[in-house]
Amino acid sequence: MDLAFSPEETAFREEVRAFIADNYPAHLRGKQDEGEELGRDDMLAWHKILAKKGWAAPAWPKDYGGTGWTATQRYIFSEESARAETIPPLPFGINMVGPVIYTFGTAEQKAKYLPGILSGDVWWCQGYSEPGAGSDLASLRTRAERVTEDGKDYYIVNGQKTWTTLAQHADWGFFLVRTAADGKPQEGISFLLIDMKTPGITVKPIITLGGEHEVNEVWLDNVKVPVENRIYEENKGWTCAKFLLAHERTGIAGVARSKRGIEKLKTIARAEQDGQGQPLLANPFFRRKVAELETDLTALEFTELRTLAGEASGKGPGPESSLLKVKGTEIQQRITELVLEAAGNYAAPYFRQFPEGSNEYPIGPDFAHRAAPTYFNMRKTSIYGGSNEIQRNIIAKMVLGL
Amino acid sequence: MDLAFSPEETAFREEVRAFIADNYPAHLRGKQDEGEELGRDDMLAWHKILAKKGWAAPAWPKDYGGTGWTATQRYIFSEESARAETIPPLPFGINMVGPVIYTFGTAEQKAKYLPGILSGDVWWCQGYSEPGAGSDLASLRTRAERVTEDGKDYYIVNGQKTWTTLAQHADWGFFLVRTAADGKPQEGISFLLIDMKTPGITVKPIITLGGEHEVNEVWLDNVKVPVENRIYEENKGWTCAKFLLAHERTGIAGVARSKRGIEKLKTIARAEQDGQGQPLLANPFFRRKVAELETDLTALEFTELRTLAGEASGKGPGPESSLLKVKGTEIQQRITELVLEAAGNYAAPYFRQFPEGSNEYPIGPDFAHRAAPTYFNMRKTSIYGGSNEIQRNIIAKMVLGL
Amino acid sequence: MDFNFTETQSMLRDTLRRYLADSYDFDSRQAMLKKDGGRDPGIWKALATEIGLLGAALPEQYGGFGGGPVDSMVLMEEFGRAIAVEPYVSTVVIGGNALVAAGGAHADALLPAIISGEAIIGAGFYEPQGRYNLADLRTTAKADGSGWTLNGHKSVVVAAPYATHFLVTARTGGSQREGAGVSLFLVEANSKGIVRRDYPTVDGFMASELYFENASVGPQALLGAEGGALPLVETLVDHATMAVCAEATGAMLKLHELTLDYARQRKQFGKAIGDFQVIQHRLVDMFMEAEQAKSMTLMGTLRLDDADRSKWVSQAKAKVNKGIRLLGQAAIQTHGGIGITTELSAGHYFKRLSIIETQFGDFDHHMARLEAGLMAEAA
Amino acid sequence: MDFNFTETQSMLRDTLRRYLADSYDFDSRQAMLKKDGGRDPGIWKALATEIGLLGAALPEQYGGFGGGPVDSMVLMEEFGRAIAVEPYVSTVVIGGNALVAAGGAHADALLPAIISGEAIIGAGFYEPQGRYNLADLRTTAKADGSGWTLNGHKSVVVAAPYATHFLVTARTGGSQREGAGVSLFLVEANSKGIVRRDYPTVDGFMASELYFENASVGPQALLGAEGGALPLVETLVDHATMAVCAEATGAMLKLHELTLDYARQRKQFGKAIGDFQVIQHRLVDMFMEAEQAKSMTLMGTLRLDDADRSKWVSQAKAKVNKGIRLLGQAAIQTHGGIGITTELSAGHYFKRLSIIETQFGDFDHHMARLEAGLMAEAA
Repeated sequence: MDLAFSPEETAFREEVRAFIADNYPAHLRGKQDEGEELGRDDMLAWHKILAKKGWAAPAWPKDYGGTGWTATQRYIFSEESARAETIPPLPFGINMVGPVIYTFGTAEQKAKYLPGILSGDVWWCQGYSEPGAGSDLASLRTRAERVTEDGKDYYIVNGQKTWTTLAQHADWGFFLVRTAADGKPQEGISFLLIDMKTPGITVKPIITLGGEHEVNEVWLDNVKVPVENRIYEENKGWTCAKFLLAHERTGIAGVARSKRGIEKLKTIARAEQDGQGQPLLANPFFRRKVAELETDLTALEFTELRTLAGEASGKGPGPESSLLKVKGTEIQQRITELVLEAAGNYAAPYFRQFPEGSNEYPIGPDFAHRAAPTYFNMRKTSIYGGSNEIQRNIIAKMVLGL
Repeated sequence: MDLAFSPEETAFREEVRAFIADNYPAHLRGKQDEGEELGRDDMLAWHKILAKKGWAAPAWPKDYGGTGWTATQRYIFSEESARAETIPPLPFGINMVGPVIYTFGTAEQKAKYLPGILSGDVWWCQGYSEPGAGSDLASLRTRAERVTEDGKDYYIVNGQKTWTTLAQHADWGFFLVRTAADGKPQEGISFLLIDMKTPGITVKPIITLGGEHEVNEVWLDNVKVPVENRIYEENKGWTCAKFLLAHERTGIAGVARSKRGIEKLKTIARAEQDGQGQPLLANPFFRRKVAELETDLTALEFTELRTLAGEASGKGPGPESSLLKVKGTEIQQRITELVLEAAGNYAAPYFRQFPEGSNEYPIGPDFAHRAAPTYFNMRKTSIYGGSNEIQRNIIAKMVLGL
Repeated sequence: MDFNFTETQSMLRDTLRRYLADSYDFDSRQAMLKKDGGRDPGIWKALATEIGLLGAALPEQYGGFGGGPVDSMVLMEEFGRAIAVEPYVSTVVIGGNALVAAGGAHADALLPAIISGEAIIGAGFYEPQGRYNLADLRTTAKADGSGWTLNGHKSVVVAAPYATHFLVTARTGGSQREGAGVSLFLVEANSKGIVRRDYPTVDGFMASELYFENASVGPQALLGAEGGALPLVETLVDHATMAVCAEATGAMLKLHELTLDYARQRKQFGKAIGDFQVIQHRLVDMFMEAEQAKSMTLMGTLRLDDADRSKWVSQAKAKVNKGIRLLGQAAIQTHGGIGITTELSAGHYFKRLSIIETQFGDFDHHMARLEAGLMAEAA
Repeated sequence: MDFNFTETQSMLRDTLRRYLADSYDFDSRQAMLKKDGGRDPGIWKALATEIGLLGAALPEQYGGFGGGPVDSMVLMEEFGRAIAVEPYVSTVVIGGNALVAAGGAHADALLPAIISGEAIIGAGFYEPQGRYNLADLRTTAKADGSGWTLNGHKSVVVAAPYATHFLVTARTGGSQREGAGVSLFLVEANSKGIVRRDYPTVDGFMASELYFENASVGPQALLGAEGGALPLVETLVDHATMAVCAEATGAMLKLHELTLDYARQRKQFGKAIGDFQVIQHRLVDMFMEAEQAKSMTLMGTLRLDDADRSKWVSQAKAKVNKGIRLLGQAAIQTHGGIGITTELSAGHYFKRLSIIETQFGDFDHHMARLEAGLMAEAA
């Protein structure tokens, strides 16, 4: 047992750190520091740079454009990226649909879709949730009927998806649809890739509590999808869905980003006064909350490291990853609570996004105008990706055998 | 709305305070202060004095020997009793079987049993729980078969009861037994009064984690009970049981006793050092725990007062009393946690009871040798009287309609 | 002891509840917030005249009903149930009580105007550097011969964009955070030298940053004794604290009802989510927090005249704040994704409750305040 | 980074687990505690000779296997699973490490005796007035020409009733709570002037109050530099802290298993209580605490040689303590009444875990220690 990095690992860390320092776009850094809203190109810029370097998909197999890194190298890369607050590649391509395609797709499908995912040229979105089916994903009702037109096979898709993150920018989407109505709800589901420009698709914004347009409803009205866009067998899409959910949970602990979040919280708490003549971070009670949060994060970090070590020794990402999701999201939410507390009276002012060219500035200290919206918005983390109640059900059933 | 006591109420408080000061037995006070084990007579002494004064059963109707006090007077009496740390009358007679007898009993039964309960001459115990039936009380299996001998009707009772508090001292017990096996489990239960000297009854001690002998198993082997010892109708004992449980919950908030408990905790925390040169109560974190506990107790107290006001205006003790049970026991347990923390290293030494005439003295500060046993023992409060999970089920069903 | 409401109080509750149910339902409220100025001034006017309840808690000599904090508690609980964005706390609770305490010409002129809905007051007691410390003031007032010249910055003054008057603290002596030297001023909103930056708040109110830039006000602007206003300001804020506790109670009770309804209707895995035991127990925990908030609100309100008032008010706000955190988050979690959108009212209750947590002091502030008393006992 | 156990470590774990399963099952343990002296000395002897594991974490030059804290962690987790009452922490972790640090004649003589099971050490670092502060000492040692004279009172010295030696701190200078002036002494248990009051502890160990009444010890009793022992004592206690964290991890994992088994078997309302969702989620929360305790134990143990060791050790103990509270109470609650009796082993795990909470510092102590570092960052 040894926590220390080997000389090779230390060298790798230096390489990553230098690459980020030399290549991270200055205009992006500026916008992030100012808390400005990021556009489509902003969100893709770093992904594209990483892709050129061959680092866009650390966890993918080398054959498909992955890095071939060890678990420790991936850990180092994620730590350094968080430390420098780089904008990570969007998860929908790299972490979600990509692994499904290289695991379950045909040779043609791999050749067609993987390059665009890797390069960041194609923006993907996820069509899983439905208004009636939240945590009970398998009860989805969007249906796909098979037709033949001009000798070619299609699915005609009708239904409604919701909580579709950033669908307003998406080129393609991966959808779970019902292709058979008999049997258990998990049977009869298929996994379709759909071009978002196909006629019949309407994307409608959902505005969340902080005023953000981040999620959408996606309406599908007689959308015609070629059968070859289906991944894996018809009616076996649940296999892909489960695989994807387990993959999604792995990264969801968010240790490195939460570390960075706590650093920022501490910076805030050093600057803000507690009203008794000392910085908030010197106030015993606020300090204790920060210290407890750091402690919880250490526990999460080492639980993740133990999980990764288990995976390295051959175990796949198992139901234990549900623990990482639950504790990881609790910590992410707790950070936003403490930032909200730090804002004090300045939690209240509502500041709409910086208009282009406006001289308006937010009310109160710089961080404060994002405190409440972020606190509200981050309540989502214990709901999405399988709510934390569902994660506990999974552990009860799969780990504890109840 | 007014929190202030009226002149009459203030006078009553003075009367109660003076009566306790003048009449509480000095030898009892001495034993309590020293933390000595109390014997059977000790536990009854104050009850008997109260009985002579006519104050043994504040909540009983005046016709049966109650006081006729208003809710505020009862509140004052309970506050003053807690303040002076008097040993309350045992609950089994006054709070439990007594109300069942005057509510459901025949005139003969009332005449036979109530005087002994009021005077404190008869020690009662409760035969409810069974090894197989914890919170699921209705699944009890102790059976009573009806026989006729010499022209007289009897029940022959066989089975096992458990968690029977202080049964080692009891003269009489009230038991739930199964008199019919068909139908729902709640049907077919009868409520029997049994003389504990009847042949076939064996009381076996259960030793709890703190080393105490407080609870027992009671084995019933062909115990012959005259049919006239049954309260209410045969097979309708569940009605008495539910009535008793609701009554039991009312007093269970224990506000006045917890107030006294917090006072003692504060006395301890003023005397103990925090290791940094100040009393533990001056340590910000310990102090905050005490302050939060006091705050929680205020919330409980005013919730109880609101409930009592509701009862005074005609509503009986409803399922809302489950809230009082849950929060009351949480506070009682929390007090023991903080006393345990205050003991520090001296939580560990195990000190057996003062032997008669011994010169041995406990290890560490006076309070410390009871800290861990009390912490362990008080875990029972969220289990007995309908576990806190059951109380939440009751609120969900009866109050929220789920 | 007596826990009964007076007939007037019961009537007030019923009248206001009926009015708000008619005129302040969720859709009307959301439409109102989108109007110019972020509110419908007609509502306040109606509360004053049609319903006539702005005087409920104020003395009869000024045209009120002669009620007190319990009356305000009753009204605020109803405002909370409707997440109303009306300026009752700053105008009636703070402004009204300040004027009653001051008496004299100010009171004679302004209290009737408050009761009739014509005067609206914004209270500027907090400053950017001071967090929740009412004595941490950099705003100064200097006697200038013809009155006072004020300089400084007051943060997040609710209702300021449409207020007719501001009630603000300023130092006429002493050093930052010193108890002595704090004075209280009542100034007209359109006084020269007062600059406002107006904005909406995340919970639907309108507020301003107030900048005093050599603002000249007359000698009568000083309310109470020069340099000795802190005890009065603390009293006013304690009254306001109990008022927002009552508002929180109403909002918590309503949010609990909304969540209960949702849990009964929303189906997952073939049954209502309210059939899952974990959800049931969570709804029970929410219920217990709402009930305890109600108890603490009653307790603190009834003890506003006690010598150890500050201990009880701080216990109440601390407990209510903790309850808000638990109940609010549980409500959103139970609603799932839809709870985070602006579509259902649940999210808006959550937003208002979360901001109440910060108003007039957060959990840590109030715990520290009541622990000061505990320490005194310890000494 | 490498998270694999060595082959020796895996073997150690298996061997000890097998031995304890055979010789230390619950009934045997309970019978053992009732014996004279409250233990079975043969077990310790067997661990030393038959199993030969007392030297696992000690250097080869003294007859050990050359392992370190990870080896002790592996063993302590197994001791925890069996709630064994063996004196490994004070003898091997504290005593062994102290002697290795001191080197010289003491080490040459005593380390082999520790490994062979003949020497047993009791560590007296705490005093009645000092809570968890290792520098809060009233015990004094005065040079008396022929050695040292000790006076003072050491509290709750575990294993003292049957120890061959005591390792104790005493002031040779400085004032109460001062860092400088703390010295460390290794004295034979039967030295004149040492008075013991022996007693069992609530969790099944034997311990003593140690009173030094003009106890005269030779000059060689001083271990390390006069007046400069505090850093070493802190190191020893940090090692011991991680050892009891490992013990807690083992006990938590086992108590969770016991509770899970009970929940599967115990029926209420016609089904196993493990079928109720609230019980299921509670068992999941217990699982998460046990797993995190294991992670923190690993983390703290691997960082025992780091410069910021104290921060990580305190994080570990604080988190483990919190986990104990949650898991222990949940285990008893799930067991119901039977959990509070001495009949099932669950209650005994709860007792041991609750006392571990207090050993080498409670939650508040460790949080304060790590916050000191956070403050330094803030300055």
